[in-house]
Amino acid sequence: MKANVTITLKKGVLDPQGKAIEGALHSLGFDGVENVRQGKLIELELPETDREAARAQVEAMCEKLLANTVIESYRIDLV
Amino acid sequence: MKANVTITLKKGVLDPQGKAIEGALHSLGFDGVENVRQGKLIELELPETDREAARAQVEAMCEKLLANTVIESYRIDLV
Amino acid sequence: MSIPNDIKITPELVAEHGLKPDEYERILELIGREPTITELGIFSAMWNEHCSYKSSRVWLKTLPTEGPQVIQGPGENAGIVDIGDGQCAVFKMESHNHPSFIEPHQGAGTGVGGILRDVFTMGARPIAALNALRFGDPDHPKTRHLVSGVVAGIGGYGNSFGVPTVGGEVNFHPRYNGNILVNAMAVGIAETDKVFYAAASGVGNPIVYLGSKTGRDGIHGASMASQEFGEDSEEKRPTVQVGDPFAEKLLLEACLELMESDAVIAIQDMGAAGLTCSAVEMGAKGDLGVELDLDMVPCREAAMTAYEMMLSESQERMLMVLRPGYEDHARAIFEKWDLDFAIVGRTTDDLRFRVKHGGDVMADLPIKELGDEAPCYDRPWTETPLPAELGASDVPAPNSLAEALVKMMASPHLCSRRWIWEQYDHLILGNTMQRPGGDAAVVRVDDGPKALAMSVDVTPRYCEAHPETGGKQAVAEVWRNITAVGARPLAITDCLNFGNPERPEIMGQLVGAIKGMGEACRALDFPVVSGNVSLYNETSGKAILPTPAIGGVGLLDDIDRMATIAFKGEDEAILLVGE
Amino acid sequence: MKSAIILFPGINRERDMARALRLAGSEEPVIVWHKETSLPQVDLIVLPGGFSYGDYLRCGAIAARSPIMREVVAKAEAGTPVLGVCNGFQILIEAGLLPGALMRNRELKFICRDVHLKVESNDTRFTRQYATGDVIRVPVAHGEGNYFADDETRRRLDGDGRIVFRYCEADGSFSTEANRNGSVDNVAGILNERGNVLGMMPHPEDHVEPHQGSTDGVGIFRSIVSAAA
Ligand SMILES: Nc1ncnc2c1ncn2[C@@H]1O[C@H](COP(=O)(O)OP(=O)(O)O)[C@@H](O)[C@H]1O
Repeated sequence: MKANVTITLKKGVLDPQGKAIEGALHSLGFDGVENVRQGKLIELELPETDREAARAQVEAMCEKLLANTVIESYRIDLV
Repeated sequence: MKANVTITLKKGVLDPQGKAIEGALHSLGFDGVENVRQGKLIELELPETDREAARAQVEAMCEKLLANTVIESYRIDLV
Repeated sequence: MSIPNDIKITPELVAEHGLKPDEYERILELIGREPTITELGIFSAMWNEHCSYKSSRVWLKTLPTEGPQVIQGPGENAGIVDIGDGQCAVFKMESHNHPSFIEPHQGAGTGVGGILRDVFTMGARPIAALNALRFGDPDHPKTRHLVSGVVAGIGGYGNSFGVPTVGGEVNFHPRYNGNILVNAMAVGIAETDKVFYAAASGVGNPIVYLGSKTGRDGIHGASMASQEFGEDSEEKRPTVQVGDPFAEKLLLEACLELMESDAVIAIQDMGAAGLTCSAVEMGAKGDLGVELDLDMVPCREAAMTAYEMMLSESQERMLMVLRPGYEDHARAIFEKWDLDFAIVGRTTDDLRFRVKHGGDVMADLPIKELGDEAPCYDRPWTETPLPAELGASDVPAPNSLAEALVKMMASPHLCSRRWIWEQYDHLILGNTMQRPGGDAAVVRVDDGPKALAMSVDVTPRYCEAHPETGGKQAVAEVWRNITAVGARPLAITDCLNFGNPERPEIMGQLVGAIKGMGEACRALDFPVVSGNVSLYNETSGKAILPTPAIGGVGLLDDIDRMATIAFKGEDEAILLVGE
Repeated sequence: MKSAIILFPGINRERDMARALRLAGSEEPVIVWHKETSLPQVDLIVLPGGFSYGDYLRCGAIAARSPIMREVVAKAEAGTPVLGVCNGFQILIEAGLLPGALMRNRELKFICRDVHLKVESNDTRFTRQYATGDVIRVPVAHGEGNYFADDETRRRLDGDGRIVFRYCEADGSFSTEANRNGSVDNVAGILNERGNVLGMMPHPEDHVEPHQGSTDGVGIFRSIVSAAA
């Protein structure tokens, strides 16, 4: 089974990359763009075929490694 | 309107980050995980309300700045 | 075993592999039959300009390469000079121009990776990196993107690998608009009695593959050739090489750890045309044949063909000939560093380069001839005439010297490069005794008191005006920069960047520059110990400025006697030395 | 004094660190490989700088989950002094030994240059050879040293006197310009609650000899050695 994990900075955490991208977009003429935030996408494959079990496993990966839950939150999509 | 842009490395392009994350997951005991790839997620907001026009704008942003189309491909989701 | 020959070698396919009809005739004559597609790929890799130096070889031979300090001149991964106390300096410069234009960050990064490998392949620990960069007009729409990408790429690779990037140079000129130059130099230190070379020895010895896995990175040749291999050709399209400095750092540590023992007979890094060039070179230099079993090659992607594996330019890989009996010892070290390790072949006594895959022989070629019989051209050239002398009175004096000075200091050619070198970790290892911004960088050797001085220089507009004088001047400038910090110049490496050598006036620039360099090197006892040639740097028929970048290394016996650029006190006399 | 330097793959400033420790009077540090699960008895554990695991995923994230880190955490909790510099600081944060997070530098670029640090407190085992308020010059070399912590954590750090170093101008004044990576409150180095774990982004180990341009960094190592005596 495949899983996509999206990891984004929590609200309130300053996102220097997002801010820089927003600035660059403005200077390219995309004036109205705002609230640009950058996150991560991690795609992976699991041997597990049971959806519930797979989700639990990916959740454990997020908690243990993939996300820094001090500043990031994550979402898991099984595909 | 909000847009989510996911940017991933093209197939066949080496993904050192994905490789390192896969190794780390293995050593944490998630043995079966494979094909780990890391990509980027960029969330942004546009004043544009017309979906077609919004998509075209975000596409232009991707081509001009957000994605490195030599090695990356991108997908746009309007939300 | 049969040699399956199921792809018809057409003139188009030959041309797409960059081989001229008469070069193909030579191949047919050499092997007495039509080559397989894999063999064609191997020839194209071995006989291209980059590997064979076919346009420059006759002239490179005229450069002085010897001296009491020279331990190894051109012909190995890097040059080696003696620095006393049983130690030597190992260094080389190389270009990564085209990849850096296509993808500046990765292109420049992998350029740094390649030159670092050249140095640590020989058993040396890299202690410094430098680079010579040329970009187009500062106002050209692509320049900003290229500059920031190249600088981030060089820093990204060197910083992570852990070598201080201590020097370099940057120029801007419209003639580089469509063809930037990224030349990277690396300097390492080794113990003189523990230097490793490429020549294999001994029959039946294991050939070992080390480092990262092989993917379809930067496969040469031709879209057409790869299309023939499968239905989903879209996905097999040659891709840009992505560097992994982390893997390279592991490779460095693993190689140096293994070299502590007697395990290594020969070693060669996989640079351009990876497996092909490295295996052929190890065999040919050692007068041995090589047999590779591609089924054993660690691959990153499924269903790679022999053609693809032989031409892949995946980074961070090495080939080694091991002393028999040391396999387990070597494997343990590479596994400790989480690197791939595979025995992929062995040396033979039949002087053939044989490549097997899936039970078939995909290539069976005479190994010596692959290198020795490569074409070598004495291309026609025309001398660049000396430009007319410009009288001082023909140049109008500036209205205000102060204004002129401010204008010069603010110009992209002369302004501070701090923005660039602050993105390079120039202090790591704690031995940077002279940071970027002075004449030559100075890097201490271990805990001292010895130190090496190094500098890269060339002034392309001088070379354009008169290549011979420009070549001379570049060598002299390096020499001056090294002496200015109080060091004794030892030897140089070079990177000769020119346009299309098939045009006599361009060939004339190359010839002129080499003549000038040679003359200066002889006059200064400053031999050439390594280098690289990059030709065909043109866009739409317009060549870059002739750019023979020179990288020099000198020795400072005692760091306490180093000279620095800053004035040290008030009321001291200022002397102007020279003509 | 006995010290151990933990070596994760991709770490590259361990030699600089070992030299600084030697110069300050430590015995030759023991190098401990990340796959080990136990540590010798030492007076100091050092996590040096570099790019452990290539800085992939998040700086320090993968190294913080190595087998040896369980032992480092246990020793730290038992009171052994731990110093983390640059990537070592990032690892300590990822391992939960220090609060907050280190993000990309404000200008998104790697910065290698000398900076000035204000010694905010000499009442620590890492800074006792300085005077409170001293300004020292040491280099930084990092791409992700932009310290972030939520308001409450910041208040606590500040209130407890656990912000040991702040980026400042040569005269000791604070400015945005002196705070090149964009850290909150100019934070350059912090201490854990117990006072035995210090994490800092700048590299004192690269300013310990006159030839390196300054010896301002040596005080940290001398402090540690004298505290262990
Ligand atoms: N311009 C030059 N001057 C002197 N030696 C050169 C020059 N160009 C190449 N060489 C030498 O020729 C040999 C082959 O170069 P090259 O193919 O670039 O090495 P590699 O196989 O490491 O890429 C090297 O030893 C190099 O030092």
